[in-house]
Amino acid sequence: MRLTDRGIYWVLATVLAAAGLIPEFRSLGNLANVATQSAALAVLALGQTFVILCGLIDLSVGQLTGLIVVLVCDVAAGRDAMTAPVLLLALGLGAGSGAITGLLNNRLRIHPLILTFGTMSVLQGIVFTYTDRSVGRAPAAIAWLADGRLLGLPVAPLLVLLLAAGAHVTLTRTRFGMHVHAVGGGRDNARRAGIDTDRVAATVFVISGVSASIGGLLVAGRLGVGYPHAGAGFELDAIVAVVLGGTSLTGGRGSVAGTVAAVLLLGLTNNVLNLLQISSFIQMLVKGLIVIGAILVNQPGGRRAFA
Amino acid sequence: MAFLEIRGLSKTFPGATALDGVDLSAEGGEVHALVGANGAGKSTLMLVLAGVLSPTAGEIRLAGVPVAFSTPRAAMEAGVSIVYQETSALPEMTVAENIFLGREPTTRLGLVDRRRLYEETRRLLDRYHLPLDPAAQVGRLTVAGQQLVEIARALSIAARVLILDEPTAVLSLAEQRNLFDIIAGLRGPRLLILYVSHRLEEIFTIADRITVLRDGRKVTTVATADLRQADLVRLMVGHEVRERVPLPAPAGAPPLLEARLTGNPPRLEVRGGEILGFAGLVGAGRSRLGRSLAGLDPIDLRLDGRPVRLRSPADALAHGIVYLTEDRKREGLFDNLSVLVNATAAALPSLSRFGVVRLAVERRAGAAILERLRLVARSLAAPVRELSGGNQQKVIFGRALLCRPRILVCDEPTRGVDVGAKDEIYDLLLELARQGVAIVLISSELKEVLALSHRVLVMRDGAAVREFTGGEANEQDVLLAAMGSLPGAA
Amino acid sequence: QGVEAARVQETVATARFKKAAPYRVGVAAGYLSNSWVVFCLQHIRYEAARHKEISEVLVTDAGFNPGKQVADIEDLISKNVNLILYWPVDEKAIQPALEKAVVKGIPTVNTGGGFTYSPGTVANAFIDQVVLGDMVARQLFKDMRGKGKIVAMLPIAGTTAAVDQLAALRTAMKEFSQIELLSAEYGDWNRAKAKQITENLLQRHPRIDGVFSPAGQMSIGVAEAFEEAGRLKEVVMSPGDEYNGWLKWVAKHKRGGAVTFPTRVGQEAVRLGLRILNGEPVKRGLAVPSEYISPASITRYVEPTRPDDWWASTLPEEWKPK
Amino acid sequence: MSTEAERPRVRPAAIVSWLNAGWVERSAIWVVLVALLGVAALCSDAFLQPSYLFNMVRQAAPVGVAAIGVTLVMVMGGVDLSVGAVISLAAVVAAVLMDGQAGNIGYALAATLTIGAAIGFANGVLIAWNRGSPFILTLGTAVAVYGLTQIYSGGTARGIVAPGFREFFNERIGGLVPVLALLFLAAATIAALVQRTTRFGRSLYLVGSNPRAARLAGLRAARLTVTTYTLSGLLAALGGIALLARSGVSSTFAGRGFEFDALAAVVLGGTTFEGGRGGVGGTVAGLLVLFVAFNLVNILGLNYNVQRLVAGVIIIVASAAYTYLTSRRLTESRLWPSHHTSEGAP
Ligand SMILES: Nc1ncnc2c1ncn2[C@@H]1O[C@H](COP(=O)(O)OP(=O)(O)OP(=O)(O)O)[C@@H](O)[C@H]1O
Ligand SMILES: Nc1ncnc2c1ncn2[C@@H]1O[C@H](COP(=O)(O)OP(=O)(O)OP(=O)(O)O)[C@@H](O)[C@H]1O
Ligand SMILES: [Mg+2]
Ligand SMILES: [Mg+2]
Repeated sequence: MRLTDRGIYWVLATVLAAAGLIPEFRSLGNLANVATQSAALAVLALGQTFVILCGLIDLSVGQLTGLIVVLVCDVAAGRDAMTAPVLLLALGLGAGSGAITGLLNNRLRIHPLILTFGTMSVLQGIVFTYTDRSVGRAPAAIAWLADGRLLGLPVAPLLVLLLAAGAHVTLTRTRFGMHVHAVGGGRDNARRAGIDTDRVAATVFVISGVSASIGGLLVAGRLGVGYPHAGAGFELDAIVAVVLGGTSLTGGRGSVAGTVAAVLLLGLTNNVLNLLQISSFIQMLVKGLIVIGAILVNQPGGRRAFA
Repeated sequence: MAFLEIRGLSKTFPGATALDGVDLSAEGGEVHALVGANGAGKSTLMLVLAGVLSPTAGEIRLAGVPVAFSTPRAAMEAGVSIVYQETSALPEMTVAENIFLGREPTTRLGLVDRRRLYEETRRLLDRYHLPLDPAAQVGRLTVAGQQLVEIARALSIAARVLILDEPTAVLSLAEQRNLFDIIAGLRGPRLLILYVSHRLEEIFTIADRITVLRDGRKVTTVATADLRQADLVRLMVGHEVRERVPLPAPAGAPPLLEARLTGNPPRLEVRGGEILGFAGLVGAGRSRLGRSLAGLDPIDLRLDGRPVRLRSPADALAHGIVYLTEDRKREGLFDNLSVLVNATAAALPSLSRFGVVRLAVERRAGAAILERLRLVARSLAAPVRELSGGNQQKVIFGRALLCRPRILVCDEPTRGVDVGAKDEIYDLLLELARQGVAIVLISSELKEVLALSHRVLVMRDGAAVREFTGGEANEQDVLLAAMGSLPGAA
Repeated sequence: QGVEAARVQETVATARFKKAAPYRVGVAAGYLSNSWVVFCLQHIRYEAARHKEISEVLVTDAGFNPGKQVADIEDLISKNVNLILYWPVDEKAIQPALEKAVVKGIPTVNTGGGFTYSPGTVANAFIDQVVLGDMVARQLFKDMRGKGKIVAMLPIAGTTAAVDQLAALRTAMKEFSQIELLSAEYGDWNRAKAKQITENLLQRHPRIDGVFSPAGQMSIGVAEAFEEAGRLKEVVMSPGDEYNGWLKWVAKHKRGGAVTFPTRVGQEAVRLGLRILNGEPVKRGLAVPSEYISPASITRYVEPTRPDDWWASTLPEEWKPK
Repeated sequence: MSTEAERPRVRPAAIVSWLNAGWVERSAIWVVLVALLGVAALCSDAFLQPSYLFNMVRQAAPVGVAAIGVTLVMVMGGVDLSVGAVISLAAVVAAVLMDGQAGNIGYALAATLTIGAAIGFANGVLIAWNRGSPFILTLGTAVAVYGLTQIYSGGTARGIVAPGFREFFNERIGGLVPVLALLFLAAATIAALVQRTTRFGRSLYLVGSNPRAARLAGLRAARLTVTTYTLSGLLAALGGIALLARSGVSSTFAGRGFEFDALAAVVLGGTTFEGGRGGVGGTVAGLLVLFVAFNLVNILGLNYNVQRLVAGVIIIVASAAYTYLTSRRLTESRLWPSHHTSEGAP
């Protein structure tokens, strides 16, 4: 890890320190809020970390999240008995959608940006064909997952920690993780080294799909209803978090910890700007400047677009 | 039945036939060399064997069994391992990770066993005396270092066939020798080594038999013992190569270029019309010196006796200093752009007027220089990545010439170039010198340095250790100086 | 007609929200990047300034993201506001967060274009979109003399506005058997998009007699497309709202008119909130009525020297957006 | 004693390249466009009417003009996601400066273009002297510029378009070709020429293809980066003016999402994130593919939701067809997605 790769932690620490000066910020409840609010984005960003590390990109996760939110709430309709079925439904749908994207990626050989731009549009069409307004209700267990507490600690951040740890171990300690890095670092060379690059790519898209499932469950639990626009824009926020976290958009270099730190940074920024009562227009400017500042400090890669 | 039996193998690319019905048979236990001019089809043949390319037609049998590798992995599993001509290591990963990529040792939990990974790498590197740090990031190694990683990787695969595609082109003497030792040690009845090189001395040293390819067809297979080098050259390029005439040194004109050096001599001086050769082992610092002359690193420099500061290669070019890189893949080629655009990339200012490129002038200039270098390409508009390695080298050499240099710094100018074209490049260098260009020649082919240079400067560990003038340089002394054991050397 | 009268008329017990001044008022905006909302917010600020018991107005902007609006409401609660005014991105989605506020004794007032009946919403200061849609539809049908083929241009699919307006149109059509709805399109409150969609509608349908478009901003785009196709004469434009660009169009063409979507609803919301904080009993819904402005009387509303993206309002000059 | 092997075997004529080096690849996206138009014409005869087709070009003009700049940036190996925000800002600023007075038009347009160029310049400077990811950096610029727009305008799109301004741009020459459409096509043609024949254009490809090699070849990448991003900002501002001309003052977010339409068009047109390939011609075709797709599903009268779905499928199929046409270049057996191998490059 190079020094510049740690930029995000410095930025995060600075913002945290500055935030500490605001009295309301220091309450534990507020901190738990920030962590809970950021959970869904964090999960999506974890999935996107795999995809981007592999040198790919997945724009479809936002709408996939939306689809899952709508389906989970509508199918469950608030009934607790439906918890297990909708969990399976969500995970199955996410994995299935990811598998299809992976398959199309390997077969059609379209740039993943265009491919997932297309699947994003298709998924959006499906969501809105299904419903154009909020439907159903999330079962209590899923609401608990998103908003509840376990032994006094908020559940969603715990889940994120668990998933992040899993993702970290997978990426750094398993053969699959190394292959993800390798394929991202140069797919022709990885293939020459005997790696089945197609399989790695497909798996990575499945992981991204599953992360959309979990993210969708968290959003469903938090909103309580199946809001069809629920996932809009998540894909971009996730990509921003991943890249701010030091993962190179060309693939091959990056880390889970950086992604998590970047998600926290984004969540904190929102929270702090709100607490400071800054007008939302100025907030927008400040957020833009923070993103610019963070990427300048962090510098995850070369001078390329996708770096 | 032969150990490896290839029959009627053909490979066509859109617009080019790289292999055209090649037959080849080789035995276990032999080192079988493959030679031929640039673009003859050697690499293509090796890539087919390694499962990277699928053949258009033909059959391959290994130990009598027909094989058709659809992926490199399949070839690896069948015991075919390869060192590619162009390095294929992953720059973001460490040496150890690269060597065992796809075959990482795991613990019982299914996690990668990092300790074993590094231990095994260490053991492998020690066994073959490869000077690499298992934990180093490959992207930070020199080309030579990367090549050693490739070699280590190929060696770590218990192979039935070991393919080496110009392994020595980027290595310098010590590594070359080490590699030959390794090859000698590996020889055994169950291993076939296929060896591609343009360095004929090497081939005569290690190969048992030689197959000559020309234009994608096999010319012949002969036993090394039955052949003289000159015959081989004739077989390859269809004519004989002249001996170089040593040059008269230019009379005591003032130096065109001076630079401060560490060590002895403390200064580098080159006169117009002079060729200054650099010799040294890998990592001796010759390339770094060349790069600073190109404006990539700061250096104390005088041009025509006046101090100048170069802040960028653009500055250097403006002063007439042209640098030909040794790392053609990473900082030489514009992979996806056409041959012509690659050749004229550095000469655009002189080829354009009011910011508009004069396309016809550009095409004429590019075509002229590339023809002179005997470029083999299906068209000037073909992407340069389609060219064989040697032809790519000719393109970037052509690029340097098109800049009309006053001072030409060539780092490994003939890397991967066939004997015929080498000949041409030597002629061109001599001609430039005759026209008054000052030439700095960095090369790991000692013969080349000795044959062309007026003076030879030997470097070791980043410092100059000795300068030989005129006829005083010979292979033995230069080598000893480079390795630091010649009495009188600093 | 309109939303169920019984619920609107229901009396809210406000004793538990009673509090002594000064008050901090929180505004949880679902979005601010829209000129109607900007005017509505100015009305809120203006009204707040007229009450010295209001010490502060805190505004958050969710930027169309319901998740962020939930977070914003939580932030407002943790800042100890005494009253929350809001307009939702999605009303169902923020109910749990609003309920948290209500449980903590913070009254919540829905402000804008829809009535919400739910434990998280203490009261509503609202414009009835169903009534508005109905008014627009009937005026259109009247101008069309009760028959012909129409297209509908609606805002973002799935929003309350789009859903209620379409429902009102369909209901009204039941009484007009000779009106035929050719197509309902969603122009996202976007003038350029409405224009592009209409360009295609014009290709698809050789004859369009009327356009149902309650949002003036989109009506302009629609009308332009008709005009460029040389088919403006054949069509009857429905009333839009008091969007200044549309008012200018009406003034110029002397047709269409407007059914208002009053921005002063923001002011009413503040007053309503103060009554709750005083413990006065209030109705669950305070409807701010829409009015029809005929093309003839449009000149009293249109402000020709103001931008298109502007609203005819009762705001004093110094409180109008700068 | 000259033998066959000795003769150099370069064929210097460019004609050979036309026959040989993949004109199919180069024009693949146009082939796809024509095919799609054919299908569209079967579905609705609107696609056979010149006036409708030119209307479509006019619709595409605001995004299209900006996409030209994005193409140049991406050929150089960068990317510019701030164009949507610049379009929005430009539309607002131009209208405010016009203030309903025809006499202000010239000054308003000049000032708007200057502001666009200044934002591009800032992007360029930040990217040239840092190694931050342009993707994120320009996204950050976009957010900041939206913030500026909001602060400047207070949330309502202030400003009044001058009389004559919109009329001029929407005037149909010969009763057929709108000035706006013509301007877009002219801008694209000029950009295509610049890219093909100038040193600047050539430098974009060289730096995009291999920045390290370009540096060694004496190119000044930092300067080029600044110039190109500035140009992109300028063209985005021009796109904003085009948008204002097309639809009048509408909102402070009028250009929101345009950056992704532009990006999709550019990538569909064969310019990649890796840089060094593609070009403006492909972008125009890619953009038209997108607009034909959206208009087709719309004109078919499909339900809005189904429109999204079908548009997505069309994008994937068009792109797959395009990749199929160009994939003859693929040499390693069954590699990965080729990420487009077309050689729009010189
Ligand atoms: N991907 C490709 N597309 C088109 N033509 C190709 C491609 N790869 C190789 N060729 C052509 O095939 C021929 C053989 O190339 P190959 O690389 O096998 O030569 P080589 O004998 O290894 O030469 P060198 O000594 O220069 O390495 C060359 O003419 C080359 O231009
Ligand atoms: N194989 C290697 N492994 C690790 N570091 C190396 C290696 N080769 C070179 N270096 C580093 O690069 C520095 C300069 O090497 P440089 O490339 O200038 O030497 P060179 O004499 O040109 O060798 P080469 O023959 O490889 O071009 C050395 O001081 C050394 O630190
Ligand atoms: Mg070769
Ligand atoms: Mg060297």
